Amino acid sequence: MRFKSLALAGASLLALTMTASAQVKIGFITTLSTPGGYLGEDARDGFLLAVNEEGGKLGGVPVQVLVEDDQLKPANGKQIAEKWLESEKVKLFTGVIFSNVSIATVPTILEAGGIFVSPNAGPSAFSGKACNKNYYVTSWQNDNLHESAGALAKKLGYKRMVLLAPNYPAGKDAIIGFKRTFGGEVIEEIYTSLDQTDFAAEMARVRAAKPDAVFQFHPGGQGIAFLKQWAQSGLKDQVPMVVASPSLEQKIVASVGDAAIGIAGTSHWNGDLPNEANKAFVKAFVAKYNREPTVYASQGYDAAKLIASGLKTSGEKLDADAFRSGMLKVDAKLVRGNFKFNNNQHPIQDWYEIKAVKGTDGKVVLQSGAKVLENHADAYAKDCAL
Amino acid sequence: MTLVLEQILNGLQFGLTLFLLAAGLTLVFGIMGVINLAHGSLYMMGAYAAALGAQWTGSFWLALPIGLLAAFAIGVGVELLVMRRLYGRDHLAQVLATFGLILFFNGLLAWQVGRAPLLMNGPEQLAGFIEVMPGLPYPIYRLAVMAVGVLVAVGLWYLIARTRMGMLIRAGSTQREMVSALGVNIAQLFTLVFGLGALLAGLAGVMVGPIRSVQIGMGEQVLILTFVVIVVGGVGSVRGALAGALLIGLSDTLGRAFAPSLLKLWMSGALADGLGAALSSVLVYLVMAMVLVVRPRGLFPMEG
Amino acid sequence: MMRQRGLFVLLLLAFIAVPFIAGALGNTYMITMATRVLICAMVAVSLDLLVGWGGLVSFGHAAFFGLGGYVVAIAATHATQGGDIFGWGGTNEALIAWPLAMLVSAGAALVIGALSLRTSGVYFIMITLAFAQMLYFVFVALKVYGGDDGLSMTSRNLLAGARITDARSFYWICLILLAVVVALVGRLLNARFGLVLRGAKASERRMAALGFPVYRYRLVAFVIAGAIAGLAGALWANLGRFAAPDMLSWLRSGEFLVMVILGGSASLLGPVLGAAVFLILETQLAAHTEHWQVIFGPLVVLAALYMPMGLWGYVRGRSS
Amino acid sequence: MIAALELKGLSKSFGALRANDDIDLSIREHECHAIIGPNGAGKSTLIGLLTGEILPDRGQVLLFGEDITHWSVPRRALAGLGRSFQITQIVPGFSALDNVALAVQGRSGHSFQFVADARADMRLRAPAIEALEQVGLSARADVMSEILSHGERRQLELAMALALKPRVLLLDEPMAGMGPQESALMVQRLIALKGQVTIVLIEHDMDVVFALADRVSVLVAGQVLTSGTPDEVRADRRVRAAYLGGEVA
Repeated sequence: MRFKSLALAGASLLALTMTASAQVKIGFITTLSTPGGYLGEDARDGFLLAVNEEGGKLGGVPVQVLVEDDQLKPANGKQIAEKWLESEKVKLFTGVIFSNVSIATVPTILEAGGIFVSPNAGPSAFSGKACNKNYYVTSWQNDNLHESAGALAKKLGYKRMVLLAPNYPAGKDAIIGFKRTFGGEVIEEIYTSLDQTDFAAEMARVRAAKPDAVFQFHPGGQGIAFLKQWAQSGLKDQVPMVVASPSLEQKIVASVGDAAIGIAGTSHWNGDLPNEANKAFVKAFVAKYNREPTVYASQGYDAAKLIASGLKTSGEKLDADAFRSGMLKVDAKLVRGNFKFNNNQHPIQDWYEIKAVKGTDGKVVLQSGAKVLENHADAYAKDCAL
Repeated sequence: MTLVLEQILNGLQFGLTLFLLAAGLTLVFGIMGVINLAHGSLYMMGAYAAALGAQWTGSFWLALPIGLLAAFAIGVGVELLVMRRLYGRDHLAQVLATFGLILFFNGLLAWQVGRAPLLMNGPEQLAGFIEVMPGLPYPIYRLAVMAVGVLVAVGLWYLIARTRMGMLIRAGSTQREMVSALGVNIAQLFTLVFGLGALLAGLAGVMVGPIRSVQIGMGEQVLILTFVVIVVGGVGSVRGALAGALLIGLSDTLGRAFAPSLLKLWMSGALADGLGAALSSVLVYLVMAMVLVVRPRGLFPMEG
Repeated sequence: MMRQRGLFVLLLLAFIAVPFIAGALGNTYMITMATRVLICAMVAVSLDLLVGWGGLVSFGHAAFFGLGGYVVAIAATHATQGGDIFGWGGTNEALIAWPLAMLVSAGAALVIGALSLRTSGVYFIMITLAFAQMLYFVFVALKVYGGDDGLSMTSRNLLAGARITDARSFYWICLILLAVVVALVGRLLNARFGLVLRGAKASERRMAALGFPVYRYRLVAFVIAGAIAGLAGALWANLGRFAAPDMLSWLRSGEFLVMVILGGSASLLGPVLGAAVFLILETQLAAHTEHWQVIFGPLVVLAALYMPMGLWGYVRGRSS
Repeated sequence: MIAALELKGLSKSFGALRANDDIDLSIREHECHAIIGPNGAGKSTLIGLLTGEILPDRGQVLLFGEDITHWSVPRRALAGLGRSFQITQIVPGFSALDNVALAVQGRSGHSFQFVADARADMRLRAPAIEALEQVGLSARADVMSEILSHGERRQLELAMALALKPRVLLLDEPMAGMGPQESALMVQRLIALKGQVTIVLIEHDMDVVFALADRVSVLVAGQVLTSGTPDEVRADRRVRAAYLGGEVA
């Protein structure tokens, strides 16, 4: 008990001495442990790269970025937010990767008068009626990922499809999102369980259903296992597959190798997008971290650039309205190119076709193709009163 | 009909993969009486070592011994540093210590190797299919995994029933004093057995590397299902682990394969898909509960 | 016994001091943190009833904690946003929702306990773990109540119609409930029931030979512990105004076990101490390095190897 | 007269081993009936079958004429079947008195009482003190049970069995690990019990057996070789051959 009070008193004393500086503090709550840790790691590194390039500033304002691991536990995200709001007087938050952490954490921040800029999660809970003028999503509304995949499947002319996703809300949302733009016939919806590592049974079902193509949404490790087993089962050469960005991103491709070749994906960003900002970003990222950036790194970087746009107008004071006017102006060159905020402060942007190809060095890399959707917004914006 | 056979084959294959993991865990419990939550971590370390080895050497066949050796070495290290202080202790201390090990190994890999999943390909020679019966092609690699599972089962049976070491192992679990009076170094024997358990975990990790994701936390994902397997089979019994693994593997796979279509006989398609998924995800736990009601100590309880 | 009581009072005074210290420092986060400690301490005390006093190593205690949290969150959701569950429109009143949370958790503990207690030792550990994991996946998949995303409450429960808005009043409520739980568990352990439970830990055969149907006593203990964990879950959901499947995850169960053992099992107040040290250590480490697990893991191992009596063993050892 | 304890055709096998094979035995009320036999004769299995820790493959156990073959251990205990353990089974952390009070509590039926301090309950304490006096341990009533000497623990073991006020008392090697002096004292105490309670005594020490037993049954290879008075058994040539010759000589 005595230890406890001492530790707490110590922590708060530390906090008091640190609040004396004139920087804007940015609270970067992200997932660094658990299997999802690499998403947070890349988002953080992308974000810090942008801060670094400006010499510790964003939009000309000196910033200090506090980073902490939420362990993919909603309560931890909320706890870190409370701690920083209170003892570090942080007003501007970002970094959260997963929707569940976001849903628990964001209300705490907004109620305390803080600002939240999401570099990844865009849950529908906050994109419609519950939108907020201090809540920005710079990546995508969750459904966009799957809508773009549905649009791609339609564009490729598939008529009868089997859809697979884990049996939890994000999986079901994926299937709903896909169907919204696909328009063809869904022969079967197969739900896998969230702890599943072997998909042989589902693949046999797909084989038996004889679809034109399949759409599957399995993020992270499950997606990797799915792609490996898909290639191994021989279905890869028989049934085309369409996926959204979380199931075909740089790390997944790197860890499945040849099994990814031939799969059709979509994304709002890729390393080979020809704009100048992107070329510079990829080069700088590789130079600094000695690895290729992922889509999460690009999102972290873009989030930083957008925050810079807000800080340019708000300055060190960080007045929420001034910040908002700067944010909505989008006075920044984003690596994904075309971007503006919708009325619900979620993106309106382009989605590209993506595919994995054998690079010149024998490694499998992602290559972007034609636009699948242009100036695509989300379906919830109409419910937002902003 | 082919579909049913294929799904049964899938179930057997999944069951044998589970067996690879369960065998080491149940062996260690049966002989030393310790519950090792970090068994999944040894599986992960084996897979990581093999994946890194494959990147380095460019060959699955070289990566295989690297993974096994690493798992064995880590197992021996863990036994010498931690486990041997836990033999006389209650399960509580064992649970706590091995829980700490899980955190450590996950943290260590994130820190030293990185958080992103690793690439690991199967051997070229085992790519492709064999037509196991007309109209049913099956991936060679999966058949190889099954073969390894069968080999491990036979090998363990031989080791325990027919060799001097097996005799010592059997005696070690019941009559420690007598065996040590015979001049056998029990401490060394236990280190070796724990290493063997770790090696089996590592083998499981290496074998599934090419068909699953080699990533942090991969051990915990399978740990609980492994527990279900050995609880159903009878903790400590290798035979039980095999029976439990096949039962769980088959019921899980067949549930996922056929529950939705069976339900469609009574209800609408979308509802059946949803309910079927929900049902098949809890099916293995229901099987476990049913086995426990009938046989609280599993299908093949350990004697004594 | 006297010493135990003296330490109880000391600990209580320390907890009473927290809001005043926090007030003096102008730091309300400290109160939230301390509330978290109180709630986890409550779970740890209930778990210790099984683990330390009953010799039943349950690795699925988080299931009851999570269930309690969900009961409150689901009831509040229906009360504020309409809809019903099993024909019931929900409530935002703590005096109804919290006992209900205890009741539901107790019911789940009755079913899980009835099956798990047919076994013992390592079987029991694995089976409680497996059942908890099953419930975890049920909530992850439960789309109506948010599934993986969790379920938010628009506000805290009303206590007899009154709002509990500020951190301080909620802290007092948690403190009072924890004190009541500790006192009741303390009484229970020295009542006839508790003596049977403790006797069965030492020798199940002896207790059976004395005419005690041990299974029944253990099941009742399991249900009581489940109910207390349910209450703690209800408080946790109120603290964060949020319930999520991670409340039921096996990692949580593991953390609760660590709290019990770190503090000292079979010591009544040890788990309270364990919860405090665990949470502070974890948050401090995580705040200072992203690789906190590499430090925290070995610390847990060392505690398991070299502190069989837990921290409480040292505290009591020094004061005697 | 109804036998206090009657076994009819009781059999139990473990795999191929017939641990108890068709055992018939009748134990009269208030007698002290010793069961002897060489190691591996099936005495432990028989104790298990009597107490209910092991269920038989065939046969019946009757307690005062009532069929208790399928009763659980606690139910048998409440019906009046008390026992002591070969390896002391006491609760550490509890005083000697606490341990015995627990036995009194067991006798009193259900213990689902959650609040009142059981240690302040004279309904439990008084009979417990009585039982401690009976075995000569009352001076050590407040000592923690794990601190007691081995002999004292054996006394405590007996006190716990007695506190249950059993009609039939199963004593599983009550002298195990005792020195000659302690052993003699224990014999004195058991003699004092004779006539008040039916005693089934499993014992290795032949001096003890012949000092205490009214009748003796000899168990060899899972079967009852013979039953009779100590003198009859002593005189039985088969017993000498199978057992006494080997062990006591």
